[in-house]
Amino acid sequence: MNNSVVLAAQNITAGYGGHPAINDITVELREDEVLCLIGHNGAGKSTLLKCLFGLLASESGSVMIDGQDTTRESAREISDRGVAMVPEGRGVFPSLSVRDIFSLGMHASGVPKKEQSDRVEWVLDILPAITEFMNRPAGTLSGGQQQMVSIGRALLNRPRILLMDEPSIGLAPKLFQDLLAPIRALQQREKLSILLVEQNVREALKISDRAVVMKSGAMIWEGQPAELEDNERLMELY
Amino acid sequence: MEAYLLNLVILISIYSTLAVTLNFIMGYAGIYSLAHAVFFGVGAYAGTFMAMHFNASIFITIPVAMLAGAVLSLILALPALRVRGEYFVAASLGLQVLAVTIFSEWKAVTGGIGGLIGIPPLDILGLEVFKPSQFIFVTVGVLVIVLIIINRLVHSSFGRSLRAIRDSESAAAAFGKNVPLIKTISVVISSALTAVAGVLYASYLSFINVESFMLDTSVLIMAMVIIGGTGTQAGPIVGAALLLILPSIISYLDFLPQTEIGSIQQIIYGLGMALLMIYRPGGIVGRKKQSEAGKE
Amino acid sequence: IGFLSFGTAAAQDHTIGALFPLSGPNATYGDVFMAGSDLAVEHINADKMLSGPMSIAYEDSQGLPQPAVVGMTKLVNVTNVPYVLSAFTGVSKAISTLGNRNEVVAVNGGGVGPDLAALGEYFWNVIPLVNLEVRAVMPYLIKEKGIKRVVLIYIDDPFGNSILDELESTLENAGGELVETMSVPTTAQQFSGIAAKVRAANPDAVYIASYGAQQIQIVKQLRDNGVDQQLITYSGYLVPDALALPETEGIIATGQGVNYESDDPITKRFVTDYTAKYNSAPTAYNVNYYNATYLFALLAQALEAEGKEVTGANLLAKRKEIGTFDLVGGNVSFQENGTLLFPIQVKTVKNGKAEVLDTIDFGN
Amino acid sequence: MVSSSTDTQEVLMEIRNVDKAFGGVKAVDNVSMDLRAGIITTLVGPNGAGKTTLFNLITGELTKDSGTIKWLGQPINRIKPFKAARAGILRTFQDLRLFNEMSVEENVLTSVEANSVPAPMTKSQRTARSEKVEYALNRAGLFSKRNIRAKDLAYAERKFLSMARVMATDARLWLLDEPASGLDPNSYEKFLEILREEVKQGVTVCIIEHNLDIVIGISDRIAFLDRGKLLADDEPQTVLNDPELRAIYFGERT
Amino acid sequence: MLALQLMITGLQTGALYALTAVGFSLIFGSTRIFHFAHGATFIIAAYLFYFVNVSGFGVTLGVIAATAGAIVFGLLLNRFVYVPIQRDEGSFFTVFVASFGIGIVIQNVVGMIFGRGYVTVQTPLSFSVELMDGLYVSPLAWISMLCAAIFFGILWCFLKYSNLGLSLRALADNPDLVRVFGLNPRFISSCAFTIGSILVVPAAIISGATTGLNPAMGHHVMLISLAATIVGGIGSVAGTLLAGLALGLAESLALLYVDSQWTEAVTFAILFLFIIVRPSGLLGRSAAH
Ligand SMILES: Nc1ncnc2c1ncn2[C@@H]1O[C@H](COP(=O)(O)OP(=O)(O)OP(=O)(O)O)[C@@H](O)[C@H]1O
Ligand SMILES: Nc1ncnc2c1ncn2[C@@H]1O[C@H](COP(=O)(O)OP(=O)(O)OP(=O)(O)O)[C@@H](O)[C@H]1O
Ligand SMILES: [Mg+2]
Ligand SMILES: [Mg+2]
Repeated sequence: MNNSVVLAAQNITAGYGGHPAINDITVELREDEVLCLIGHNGAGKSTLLKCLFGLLASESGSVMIDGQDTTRESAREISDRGVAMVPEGRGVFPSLSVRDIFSLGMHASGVPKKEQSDRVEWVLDILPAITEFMNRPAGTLSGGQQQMVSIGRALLNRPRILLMDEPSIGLAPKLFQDLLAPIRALQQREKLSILLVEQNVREALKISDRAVVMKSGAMIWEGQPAELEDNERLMELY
Repeated sequence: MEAYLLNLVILISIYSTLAVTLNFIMGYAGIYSLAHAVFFGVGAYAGTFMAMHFNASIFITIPVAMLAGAVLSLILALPALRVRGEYFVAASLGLQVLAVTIFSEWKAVTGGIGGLIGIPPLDILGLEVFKPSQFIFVTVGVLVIVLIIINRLVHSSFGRSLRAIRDSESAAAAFGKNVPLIKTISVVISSALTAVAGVLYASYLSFINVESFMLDTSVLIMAMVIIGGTGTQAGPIVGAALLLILPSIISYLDFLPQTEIGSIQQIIYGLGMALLMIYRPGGIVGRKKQSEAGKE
Repeated sequence: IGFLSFGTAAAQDHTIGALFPLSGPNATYGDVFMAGSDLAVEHINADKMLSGPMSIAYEDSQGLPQPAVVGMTKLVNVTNVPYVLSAFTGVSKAISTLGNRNEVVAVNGGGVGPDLAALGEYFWNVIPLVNLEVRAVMPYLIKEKGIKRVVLIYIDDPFGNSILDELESTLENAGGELVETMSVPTTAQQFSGIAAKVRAANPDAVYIASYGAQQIQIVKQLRDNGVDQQLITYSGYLVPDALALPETEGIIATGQGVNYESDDPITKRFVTDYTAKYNSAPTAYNVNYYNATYLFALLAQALEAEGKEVTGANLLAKRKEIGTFDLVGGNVSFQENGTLLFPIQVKTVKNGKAEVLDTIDFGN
Repeated sequence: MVSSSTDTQEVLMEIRNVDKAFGGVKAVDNVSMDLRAGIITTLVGPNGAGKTTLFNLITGELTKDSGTIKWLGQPINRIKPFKAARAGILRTFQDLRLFNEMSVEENVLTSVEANSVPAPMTKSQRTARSEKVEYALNRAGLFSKRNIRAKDLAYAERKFLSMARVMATDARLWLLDEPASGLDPNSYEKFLEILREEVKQGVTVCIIEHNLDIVIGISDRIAFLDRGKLLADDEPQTVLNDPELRAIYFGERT
Repeated sequence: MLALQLMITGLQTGALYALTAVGFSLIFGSTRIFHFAHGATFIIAAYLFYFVNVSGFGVTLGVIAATAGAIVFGLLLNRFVYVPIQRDEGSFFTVFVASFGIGIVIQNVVGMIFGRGYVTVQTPLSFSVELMDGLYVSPLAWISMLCAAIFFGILWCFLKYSNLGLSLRALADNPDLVRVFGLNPRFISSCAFTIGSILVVPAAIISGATTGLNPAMGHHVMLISLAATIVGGIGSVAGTLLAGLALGLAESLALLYVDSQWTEAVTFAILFLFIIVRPSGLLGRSAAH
């Protein structure tokens, strides 16, 4: 399990309007692993993800992708490096149809036109429920349906690194399980590296190779998911 | 000099009244109206009509003007209830343009572009008020009364309801607010108070014509509110004072060529608007700029 | 400042006010008006007509009623002038109430709207109003050119509306017919639709009553859109911009007749000095504001001679008492309503120049 | 269906044969169910089952195509949202819809004042009102933040504020749309505790929830919706152990 | 015949309205920037063309200068005024006031340089030809309609086949999410400003020849654009196009029944009614909240 590091945050401090939300954080995501990031509300998980994806400028520290410094790069450049992100909340454009959202996503990451329909087919295999509402404006979908579309769109890019911020929010339990299984399979098949932020710890840890716990903007624990399986240990960390 | 200052203060207090009433619907209810000058005009014309044809007593002119403003504002309430944001702005703009045409064409009442001349002075219990040194008490007094009324409203549950509606209409309704009723009442109150300013304005200048109630005036009032600080107490007054004093200050700059002074004044005014919005989007009295660090 | 103006007797400064457009789209008119009034001040002070030096306090009206009222308030309350020069119909109407209420004389030398004749005792005109121009030109055209059916395009403001009234009655009296009237808003600039309606009405001539740039646009677009009938207009049209327009050729316009060749010393001195000072020939507007200013000096001189204070009320009384004055253009007298009578010329444009066809004298 | 202990409670709201379609999608399909006093009914079902839509139909946010809803025995078929609120039916939103520019305290205060035009209040009414507000803020752990703008709150606090708005009122029925989603285990423990307390004091709750820990932890009764149809409305154990429903929704774990 | 004549005149005016309005609609629909200074872009383009033309550099150079001027102005404004304001909470009205201010500045600067009166681009093309008895149409009318057709054709293809249309709509929905998708919102909004500014150029140039230019006319242009945008449905290019034509026709045909000072009122009465009766506009998506 000594895979190379594909994505690393080194001593990152970042925040909003002068108040740091994360402080001197160092995290490494290795090739071909699922890293689960957990922590209480407001611990700074989303903030960290935004820094990694170039959506938020860090005050200090650096972000490395494949050993290259990407601290100053924008989301557009980072996405070109094969990184995709499922954002927190509703990751869809309400007035666009699901089909349009997909084609916009593929356009943004430069998927050739002729490959696009194959890709969509492929994602619909993983998330078959989407088929039903491909042509509806995303704004009229239920909360969970929107979440599915958001995940589907990130997968369409066939990223090497996938950042997912609480994908389970609003998803029915079965659906979430049904989703994790193929993602895990995909990850193992395609050497995908995933950084997964989750509150639904139990389900998330099942597919994780490693876990990190954050508290109040700092990393407080790192280790094997199995160690967190017993609730006491977890409660203690929160 | 003293008379000059008096004159300025009178105009400032009249425009402050306008700005304060606009701020009431704009800052608290989120109803951004570009038709405020219409109600200013309705008040002025209605009050003048009463004064010239029936009786100049403010106990007749002001209530009639307020009534006219209130009734007419129901037309404005119509789109306000149905649409929000830019749609409402456009609707109010439509109303403004329509009103200007009617003000220009309904010559029997408004005198059209030529306007109405010989408007009698304010009659307060038989006392004719037209000297600036007396008039100032009336306009400042009205401003204070309007401020008190609006202040009380804003700090009552009504004011909270307004702000709740502004932030989320559906949530406000889910907590028992009758959204259409509250919006209508706020528009009616604002327009009725605006009409009072119209009466004062007309009798102070003793002349009105449609040019005082056009889109430019609506925008000017809105600029006063935004530049001063939307949703703040003092903002509209500060904004009104600033925008009215600015031209006088510029006209003291002797080195500017006479024929270009108007243009230069306008350029400074326009630039000021833009710069202020860039560096102080919350207005002079409002909150400071808080920038969020972000890439791109 | 205050107590100076209360000084009695002996040497006294005289300040009168002026509300001219100094900025905005009509600022060029302001320059024209000032050229006349400034020259008058020079002459008055050189002649020591008054006990002290005379000067003019200019306020910017932008040619609009509202700024004008603000300026007038300042002149009346702060500068304390007894006499104000005014221009433009809207401006003049707007300030007239303040003038009457505060007993300050306002004198118009630029606006030609007929209702300027009815703005009260304290409002005077040293310019013939446009109803005279209509009354002069229509009978002439009907008689000389056989024009009967006329279409009127007029600006929708007091000026335009008064032309409408005047044209209706004049045509009726002179045996013509007003077949259609079309009003245009002050801001309009698209007239191809109007042109279509003119063609549909098929008149003998089109009378155009608007101002400056809009007026020029109307002429151009009528011609562009196939209207080839005779165009008629009034004194406001014949400015250099309009004369330069090829479409202006053949248009008939009226104007205030000033005989610059007159022998009387006042006219001679005015024409000579004006040409020397500004390096161009004077226009009627220069004359009018020279006259308006000069009139003040004449009245104030008379008052001073009697030891009376120069107030608006006294100036008014004096004007009524004297009645007839020697001004540029000859010996002229005021009508009862405070308006001067002048002869009217009918002109046509040939090769970019105005030529006088006839002069109609309404008799002093 | 097996009759169960919760069947004996008084029925507050009676929903009968309610339908709602959006274009071709039948979002709510002939649903009939009762909301019983003093218990927590949990509404579960896959995404897009029609749960939120059902809430919207109850409060009048959407109009139903057919069917009737009775509240305390009276039909409330064409009720407007603000009237539903005044009748004692309050809700939270899946996307919170806080009054973002207002302070925490004002958010709560506004929700207590159900009148449109300010009415004069006696001193005791005033005190009662501020007590309610204070109570709700304390309960939600927001008292110390009462002067902060709602939009400046952290995620969990925003969720609690949306609860506090409901808690401060006298409403008899709370309709809560995924109030605990995204909360960390600590926070949702706290949330459950609040909910249990309030129910003990007599409010009736209908809650939409996807988190199984919460569903199991609080439900007195579970109603199961799928594709607009009510598939079950029963004791938690009965629903949770139904193999068919598990296959649709719960997955392998219960 | 009068009706037919007015219809042609209306179509000519409508085509120009449509071009300007679609430019505004595109910008507003995607960036939510209430670009009131769109009228100023019009003025800049028109006066640049006029200036190059009277200086004797010919039509082609004039068109190039006008286009370049319009684009540069749009982009600069976006970069130095709108972007900084939007970086803060960027309320709709803050932008509006700033934009209005810039509009005033441009109007007066142009006035100081070129004079405040009307100027006209002299061209024989404005002289009407009698097509049939009593029907006069100037070549400029055909040019206007042709320009509109060509520009909309190009725009239509562009939006449809380049994904730019989708990006613009996405930007309108949620600019932050656009970044998550790996697109650059700044670039998209620059595209919107570029295209929107180009669209006013033909209208500006043709207006210079038909109705003449005045620094203050930007205001009117802007009001009409706004009306057409709303009537057509925010963000709907086809809707705005139709609405622009309809407003031009309405304005012209209204002359059959009323005097011309009512024509503007007719336009805005239509606008007002539309907002109350059908707020989403002719072809717009649902807009009421
Ligand atoms: N846009 C913002 N402006 C100001 N403060 C913010 C903003 N977003 C987050 N914060 C603050 O930063 C801190 C960390 O927030 P973050 O969203 O990263 O937490 P999180 O771990 O993702 O929490 P959650 O589990 O609730 O999603 C919190 O205190 C939060 O209030
Ligand atoms: N305004 C609308 N227009 C069209 N379809 C809609 C609309 N609102 C909801 N729907 C559809 O109705 C169905 C039910 O939606 P609803 O929001 O009630 O689901 P839900 O049970 O709350 O799901 P979730 O758990 O994902 O929030 C879904 O298929 C949804 O796409
Ligand atoms: Mg988060
Ligand atoms: Mg839902």
